[in-house]
Amino acid sequence: MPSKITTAAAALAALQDDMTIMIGGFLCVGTPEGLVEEVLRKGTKDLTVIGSDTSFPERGIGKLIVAKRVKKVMASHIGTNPETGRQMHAGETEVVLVPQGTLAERVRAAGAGLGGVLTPTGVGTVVEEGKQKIAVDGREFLLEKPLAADFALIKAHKADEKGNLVYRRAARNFNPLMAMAAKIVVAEVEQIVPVGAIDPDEVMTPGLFVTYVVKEAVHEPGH
Amino acid sequence: MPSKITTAAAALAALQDDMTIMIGGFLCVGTPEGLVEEVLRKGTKDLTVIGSDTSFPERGIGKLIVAKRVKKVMASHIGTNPETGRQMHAGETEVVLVPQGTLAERVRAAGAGLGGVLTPTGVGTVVEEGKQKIAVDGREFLLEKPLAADFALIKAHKADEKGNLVYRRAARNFNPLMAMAAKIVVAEVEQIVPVGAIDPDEVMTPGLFVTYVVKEAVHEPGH
Amino acid sequence: MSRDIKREHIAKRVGMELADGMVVNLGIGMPTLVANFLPAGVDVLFQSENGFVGLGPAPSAGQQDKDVTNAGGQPVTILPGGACFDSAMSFAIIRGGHVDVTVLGALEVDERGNLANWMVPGKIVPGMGGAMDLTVGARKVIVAMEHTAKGMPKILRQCTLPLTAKAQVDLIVTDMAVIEVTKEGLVLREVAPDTTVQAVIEATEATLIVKDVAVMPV
Amino acid sequence: MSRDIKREHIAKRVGMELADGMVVNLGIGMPTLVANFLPAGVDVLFQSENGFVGLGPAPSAGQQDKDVTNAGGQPVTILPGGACFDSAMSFAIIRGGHVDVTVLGALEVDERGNLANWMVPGKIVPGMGGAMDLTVGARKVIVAMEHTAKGMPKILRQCTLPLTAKAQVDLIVTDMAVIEVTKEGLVLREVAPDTTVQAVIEATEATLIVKDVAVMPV
Repeated sequence: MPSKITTAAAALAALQDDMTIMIGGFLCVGTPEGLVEEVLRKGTKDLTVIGSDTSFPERGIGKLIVAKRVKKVMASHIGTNPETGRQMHAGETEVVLVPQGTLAERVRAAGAGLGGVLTPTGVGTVVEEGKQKIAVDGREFLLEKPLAADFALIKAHKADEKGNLVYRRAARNFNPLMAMAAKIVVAEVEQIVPVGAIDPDEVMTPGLFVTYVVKEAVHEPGH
Repeated sequence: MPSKITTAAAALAALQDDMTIMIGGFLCVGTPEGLVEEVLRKGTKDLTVIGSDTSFPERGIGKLIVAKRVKKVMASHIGTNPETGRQMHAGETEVVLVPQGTLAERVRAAGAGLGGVLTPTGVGTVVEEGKQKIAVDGREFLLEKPLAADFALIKAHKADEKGNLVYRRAARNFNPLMAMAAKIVVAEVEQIVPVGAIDPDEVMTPGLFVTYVVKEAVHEPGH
Repeated sequence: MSRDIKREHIAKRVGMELADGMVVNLGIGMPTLVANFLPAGVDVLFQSENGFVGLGPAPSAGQQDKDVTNAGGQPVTILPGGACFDSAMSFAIIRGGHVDVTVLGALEVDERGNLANWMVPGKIVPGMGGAMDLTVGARKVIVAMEHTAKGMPKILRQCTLPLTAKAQVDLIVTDMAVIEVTKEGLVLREVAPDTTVQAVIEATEATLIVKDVAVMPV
Repeated sequence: MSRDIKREHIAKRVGMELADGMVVNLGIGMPTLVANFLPAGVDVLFQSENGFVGLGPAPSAGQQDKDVTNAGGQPVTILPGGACFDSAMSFAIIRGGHVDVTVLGALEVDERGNLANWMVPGKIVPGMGGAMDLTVGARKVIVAMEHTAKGMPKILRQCTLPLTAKAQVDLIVTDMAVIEVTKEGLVLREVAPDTTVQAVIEATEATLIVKDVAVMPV
């Protein structure tokens, strides 16, 4: 099997305007900053971005928002990036707010081949607008549909050459879910180890989900 | 917090006739044999048992079937235990066959507070009988409901005193899912280590799910 | 009474609702203070919805770990016995009823236990984050907030802002009172030592059922 | 031709459908043999639905690991680069379309790609195990079986036994032929060197579309 290790530019070569991309991380903890930089460098625009939040103006998804590359964003929280709110209110960017647990299940459902999940979250709130309500054993649930993407840009602590991934601490968050739900999955990692160096029980995302592995750039002092 | 470590007898003290129990394992790999022995010893009967399969006549769930303790069994496979098939055909035991992936999602749904999941598995087969069919974006799915239990009897490789669990190899299977879906969760483990000896990233089932931890009995030669 | 002391009193009173061994999720802001006021002998497991249990105090200077923050993005620690997981597991824990208590702030709460705490249309729309799941999923939902905002009641007959969740709040703890949400309506359980039942009623738009009111221990 | 050689021919022909880097799940029984007949230079990742990828050959005597078995319960090994997971993840991989090819046995298969391989009412009811998920979820479903059972056709106009899945089979590989399931019906692609198109048609209840038939390479 050919190695999955490549550069950010090569990994994102097929990324085009108008695509849907998922970006891992929670307030930029566990976000692949190098891949986001490459999207910026490429000039890709009119993206639909799916993520936990829109981070801060100068980090992660936040940078794509500020650079006006995002047509639509689906996230559970935009409060830490005032520019997202400004663009939303000005009608420049479409913002779809999704409860965080629902977002996780919708991404997972796409990866797991489910047609959707029934959640009690959001019943009786604006979140239910436009959604099918289904009663199961006397309780009401919202039918939440799968969310898939063209690309998932994720961050892991460690990878082997087959793309097996290990995350660290709270940097795991949405990364393993997004790894299941996109056509092309690019993992930016802090360390690359030989095949066999990660015990099968230690693997958090099996390499079969991962298309490309990119080593995180180490920023030299002064850069 | 009081320690979760106890004996099989104490952990199963609240188990009563007619209860629903989940038992981990796949063809008895990852099955808590000591806990099954304790159910046999107690004499509990008319159980509803949920598991991947009914194992072999002399192992795991198979022993409960042979001892006629099971009123109803929900499993994906009963072929390795001829006694299950015999009792089913004789009308002695109710057998509900569930596709394995659906079984996993139904148990997970109960643990995750979902009202159900939509799966394509079983559409157009006898599995769809009595179930709601829901079309999402033009494709048909079955609405599969959550499966919960009074007790989950699971097996892990390693536990700490807070009940954090680590599984080994293919012995993981249904155990982490069942750990989420029962009122009382009893884990039989091969090793007990001090709190802090399991790295937070290594934990596969957080201790919050686990009610009791029971050390696997070491069978002396000749026993 | 200074605002800081008010907030401390609220946090202390919420702390009394926690029992040994409970799994607890504290919302961002004032609810976070509750961690500093656990009764003696009460050891709880704090869940952080960004992906772990065993949330510990802030690290000392220079000891921050870039991968260990709370759901507000602040550096924290993970205590021995903690466990990390992905967002699906984090919210399975929350939605599945495995969190015993969640403590959340509120913009408004009403007689039926409705909660509004995630947006003010046209003004601030930060998003619901994990609040909708927490409110629906946790076994007990405690609202911890100042009783009024700029002198206006926050405990209303009916919420006017978009809801976070319908009929999920169990207990309201403010600087003035402790109020239980029951099927019959809001029951005034305790009043702070520096105020009166009458003052609480006046500062509350919702109807309060008043009977056997105790003094709020602070 | 002995039964063993027939089975070997089938497995070898199925192996030719596999390409480097594919994720493959082999059903219990004859499909397992496919692992022994991978074309040179083709490295595939075998998935075992009981919870891992990187399924390797049986261990040598005394090297068995009680926790490492295949979905049939036989001792196997996990190759370097393998990964273990729970049943929800295992079937997320399967149902989610992350398995490129599954190879399954069949009792019956029909003109519309329907498959029956999990029960004979009143006789054997082993259960569907993971077969329903595999058939629905894998990108390509290959049925590997002997062309007939006790001289009776297994490739029918319409399955008579309870279905495993509806219209999911892509390719049928038998000791006599390779048949592709298309929207137009079953297309006879290859015939084994020791038989004829006419013999295959006679051993098949379903209608076969015959055009440009090649010799099955075995």
